[in-house]
Amino acid sequence: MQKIGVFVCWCGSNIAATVDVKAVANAMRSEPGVVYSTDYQYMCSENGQNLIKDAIRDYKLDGVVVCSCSPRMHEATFRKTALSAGLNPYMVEIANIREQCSWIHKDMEEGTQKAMVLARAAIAKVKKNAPLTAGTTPVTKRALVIGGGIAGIQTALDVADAGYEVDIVEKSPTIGGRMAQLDKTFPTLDCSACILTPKMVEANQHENIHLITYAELENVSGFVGNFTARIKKKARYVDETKCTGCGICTEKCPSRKGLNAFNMGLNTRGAVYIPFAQAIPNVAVIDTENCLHFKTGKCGICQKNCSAGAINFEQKEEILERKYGAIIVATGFRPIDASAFDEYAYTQSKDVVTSLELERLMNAAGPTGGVLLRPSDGEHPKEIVFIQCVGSRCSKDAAKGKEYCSKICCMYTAKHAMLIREKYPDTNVHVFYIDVRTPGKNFDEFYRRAAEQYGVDYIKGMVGKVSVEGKKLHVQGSDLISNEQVHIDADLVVLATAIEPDPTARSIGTMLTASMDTNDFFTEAHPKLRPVESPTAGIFLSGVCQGPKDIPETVAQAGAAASKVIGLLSKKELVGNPCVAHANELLCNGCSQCEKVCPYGAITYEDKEVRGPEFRGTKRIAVVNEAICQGCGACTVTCPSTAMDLKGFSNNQIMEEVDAICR
Amino acid sequence: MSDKITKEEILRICNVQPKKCMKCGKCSGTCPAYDEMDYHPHQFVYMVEHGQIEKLMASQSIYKCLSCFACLERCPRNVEPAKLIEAVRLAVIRQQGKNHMTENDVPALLDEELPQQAIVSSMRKYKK
Amino acid sequence: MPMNQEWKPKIVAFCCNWCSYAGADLAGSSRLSYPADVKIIRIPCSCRLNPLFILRAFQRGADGVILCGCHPGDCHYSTGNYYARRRMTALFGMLSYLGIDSRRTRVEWVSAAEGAKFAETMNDFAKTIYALGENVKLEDLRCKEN
Amino acid sequence: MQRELMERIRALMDKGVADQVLAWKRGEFFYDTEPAILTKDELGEMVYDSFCGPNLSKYLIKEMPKIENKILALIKPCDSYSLNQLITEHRIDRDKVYVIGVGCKGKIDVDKIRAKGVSGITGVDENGDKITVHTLYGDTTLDRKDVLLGKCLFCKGKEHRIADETVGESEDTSEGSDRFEMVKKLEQMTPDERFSFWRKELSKCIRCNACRNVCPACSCVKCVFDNPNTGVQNKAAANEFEENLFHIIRAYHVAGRCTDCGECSRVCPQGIPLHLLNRKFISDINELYGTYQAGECAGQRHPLIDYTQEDSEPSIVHERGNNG
Repeated sequence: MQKIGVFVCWCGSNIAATVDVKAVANAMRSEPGVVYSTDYQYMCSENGQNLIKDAIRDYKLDGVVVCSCSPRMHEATFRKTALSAGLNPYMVEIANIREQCSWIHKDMEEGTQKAMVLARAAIAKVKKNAPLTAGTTPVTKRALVIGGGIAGIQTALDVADAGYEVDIVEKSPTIGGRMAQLDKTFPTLDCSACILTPKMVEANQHENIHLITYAELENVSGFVGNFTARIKKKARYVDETKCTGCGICTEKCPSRKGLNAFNMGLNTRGAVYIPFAQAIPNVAVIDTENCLHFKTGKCGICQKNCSAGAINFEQKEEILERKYGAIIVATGFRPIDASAFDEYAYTQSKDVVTSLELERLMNAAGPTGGVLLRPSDGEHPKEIVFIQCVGSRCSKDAAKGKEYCSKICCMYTAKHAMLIREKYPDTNVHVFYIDVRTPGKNFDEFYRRAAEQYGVDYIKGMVGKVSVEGKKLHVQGSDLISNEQVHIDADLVVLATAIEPDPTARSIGTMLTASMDTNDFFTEAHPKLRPVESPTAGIFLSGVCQGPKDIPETVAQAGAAASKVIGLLSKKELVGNPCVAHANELLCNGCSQCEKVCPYGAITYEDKEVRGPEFRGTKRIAVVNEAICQGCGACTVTCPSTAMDLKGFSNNQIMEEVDAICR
Repeated sequence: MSDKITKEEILRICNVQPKKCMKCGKCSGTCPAYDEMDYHPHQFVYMVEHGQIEKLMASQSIYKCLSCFACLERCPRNVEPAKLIEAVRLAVIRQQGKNHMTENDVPALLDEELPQQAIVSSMRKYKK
Repeated sequence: MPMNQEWKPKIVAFCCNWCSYAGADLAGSSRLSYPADVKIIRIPCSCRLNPLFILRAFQRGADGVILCGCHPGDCHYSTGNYYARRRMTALFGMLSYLGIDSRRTRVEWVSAAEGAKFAETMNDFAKTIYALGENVKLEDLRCKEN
Repeated sequence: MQRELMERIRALMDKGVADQVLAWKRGEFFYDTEPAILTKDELGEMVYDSFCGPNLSKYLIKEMPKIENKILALIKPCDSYSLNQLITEHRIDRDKVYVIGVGCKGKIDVDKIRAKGVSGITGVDENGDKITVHTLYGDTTLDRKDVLLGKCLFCKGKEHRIADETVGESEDTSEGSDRFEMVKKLEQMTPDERFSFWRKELSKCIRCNACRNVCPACSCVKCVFDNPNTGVQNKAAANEFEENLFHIIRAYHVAGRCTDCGECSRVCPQGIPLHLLNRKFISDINELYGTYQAGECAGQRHPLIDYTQEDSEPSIVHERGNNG
């Protein structure tokens, strides 16, 4: 007979308020196999853990059931407790009587009864547990950063500084990301490029960092410490090793049809182009859709003018396959498409712009050379209306928009308003807002300065309609404070559009098996305690891919992700999960069905001599590579003879739980 | 008073959840009949939520609403103020008995400034 | 025969560790209630659910069995729920073919972020099972309490 | 044809291709045939006639470890599907088998002859579409198609999906009727009607295990129902639940792999239409995941160990309706 100990936690009043913990502990005492049962206020506290340790020693327990919070919270804690008292950690089972019992039920009797059933199920399971020992795997000392914006760059720099090799994969021809497009940054108003470009250069020159630009992730296999990534490097048609970035080709190119994506399509560029002056790598790229050579087979002016001989129309895309120990997702964001909001006339007038477009219109390196001009006629706007929360904070059942607050809009709008009022004191600036949200160091002070010192007209209320009337934009909104409808004839309307995850994030999430929320933001392993890790081991999150953030937050998260990565890469080896599949060679038919469903290729076959009651001789049997197996159990259900079973979640363990629950 | 119209009744008629409102004022920003109204669309929502039904029933706003549904269309929280108004109006009609307009009354009330939409919606509002 | 005994509905919910079990935890931490008749069994992935477990549950007196896993495309193990989806479709089809009401078995995809969906799902499933009443077609009288 | 076949086997054995053959031999009565491994000396016992219904492919599994050279195997067109499936599952080593595809014009079900009121059967002569049954009480002539085995009415065609050579002519004996007709009929019933249909059928089960033992897909080294460690062991179905359990699990375990060879129903001494369980899985698979025939060729990946991202949800089972 086994000797099981049951430990019922009160979790203060979290459990004890709806579950009679003493009654549960008493009832469990009479369960077969239970030799010790007790309750305690906080089982996870040092005293609580000591209680478990002492009981393991005193009662020579060979199984422990802790009735407490979710195993996702403290299973690891109690396993360690068991280990330190000399009990195999996998002889511990948790009955989740908090999240799945006390917190959802209000009736004491009901909660207590359910807690008892859950406790019995855990006791039934633990009786079928077997001591398990984890295997170990080596760690590839190299990290992959997906995305070369400020988040990716910062993570890469921090990891590289710690002495590990880092590859940055960036889908566009240059690193820099969204921050490179910004003019000034809040709340200090320092120039974005001035603080970003040195970091870009540093990343480029760092001996441990390798930039793979104009490239996309094709496939990722493997697991924490041992990922293999296939990266497709698209053809630039410009030899990166030869191009000096002189820019002559970009000037000579006769095609002027390509929209300049860096300037949010506000102007055009050549078919061969360098995204912006400080691009890294400073190498041209050919856009085949607009290139005359690719369209007609003629032209070739760039090639003729390139003294370095870097233009190569024959260049092919390249597939790189590399091994990594850790992967950092830094895929960033884009503004949502404002054209869905036709009440703001975005598609009807060039003078209705998004904030990121305004950023380019105000940038010295932008299409207007930093002079704020109306896109329609190049005149100075005298009346400017900013509309906040365009597509943010919409309800789930609304026809369009996102449910979340995009977080950065209040501050950048204050910045824009302030900069405009400073540069063009004769221009009136009105900001329609729902709430002005300014939590952050020096943020509220910044916003107040915009209103008080720069005379920005903040109107509490939303714009209902923007209509084009001649050269003017008629803005009709409500002022909730004065309880009046406001009409403004504006020259320029700026929409603070919501931000959304980059569209490539979803497929990357699928490739990495990293979970995402319904908005396609990556989910963190724990919203408070593990904010920079994905629940998928070895995958880390940096920047807006996890949720809306401003620059300082992004940089902080990038550094945090880096330190997690460094922690992982510095390990000699990783202790694996011992809850892996295992084939009983006497029962295995060798039918290969399990191999087909294994997502990791962890199952191979070998001919082996077996001596069992049903079969003696050599037969083909499945062998699981325990280092590769992640313990999903797909194989176990495919196996008709139940030869394949999963340690820690064995057929018998689960069936005992079923029996106990249905008893 | 037993025949007092409650907030719950209004909400049952129109199936609107005023709690979803984040008080952004876009409904009022968008309303073409704003200046005619004593209470404005964003106030309807607030007033219903706070049970000020009688005040609303006595207001002119409920007749000024064109039922153009612009507020409903543009509300980022899908609160549907126009439906609230429709419900309040209905409550008035129910209380007063069948004294609502017939289509024959409409020509006499027509004036040149009247938007066509108002004529169409008046049919919906007053015709049985 | 213990026919006159009061019926205590039993609903077994198999939840994958990564999404749905976490979703159930979120329902808990958000204090979203669902009937206590629902008891959760944690499995690593929806693809770990052997049809034998479902039949076992019915044998032992369960009145409904529900499997919750990550949304298709979001499986922690990439493909587990795709296999689970086919397996459960096939099994449920067979159970229905044998005359067992198909409303007694269900699969729902619940992510770790969908605590509310988890609670809604369980409330709805429990409501369905209450309406269907006691499972008699797949019971094993030896396993009935008396 | 039997003579021709025997000569060919002898010739192959003389050439040293193999020294054994998996064939049929006569059982207790002339209409009983049973699988047998015969050496050259025993070849005289071999029979091949219209009563050679049994699917021989499964019997190769056990021989595999013993074979050093090769074994000859007589495979009818429909049996070739099972053979392919077993090769797919690595249960049979293709290199160790010399497959002689034997011609088949449909096999006769002696029970169907009896069902026509014919008893005391002593022999059968075939003549095209007709058969003459000799009995203790004189001869009776019957239409051949009226006494074919149930599985022959849904013949998979005359083509051997795998063979090193073929001997004899084949004929497609399918009646052109819908294989899933009965499945559909059951699906149309109310759940309670279905339940009582299956209760009536499955309660006849005596757990003789004939279905399992004859099934080419049920070839586990040790069946879960025989294994005391699986928690579902049951040697004799103790009650209704276990009757259901055995047949649900048996059908589930072969789902996707079942070639619809019909052997389970052919051998059931209680006449339970077990193939209707398998056909339900096949019908659902065809409908939801595209038409699939197990064993059509070796190396296929069956639909239940495969997926697409767009697969329908399990709720389809309920949405298809007819749940009462």
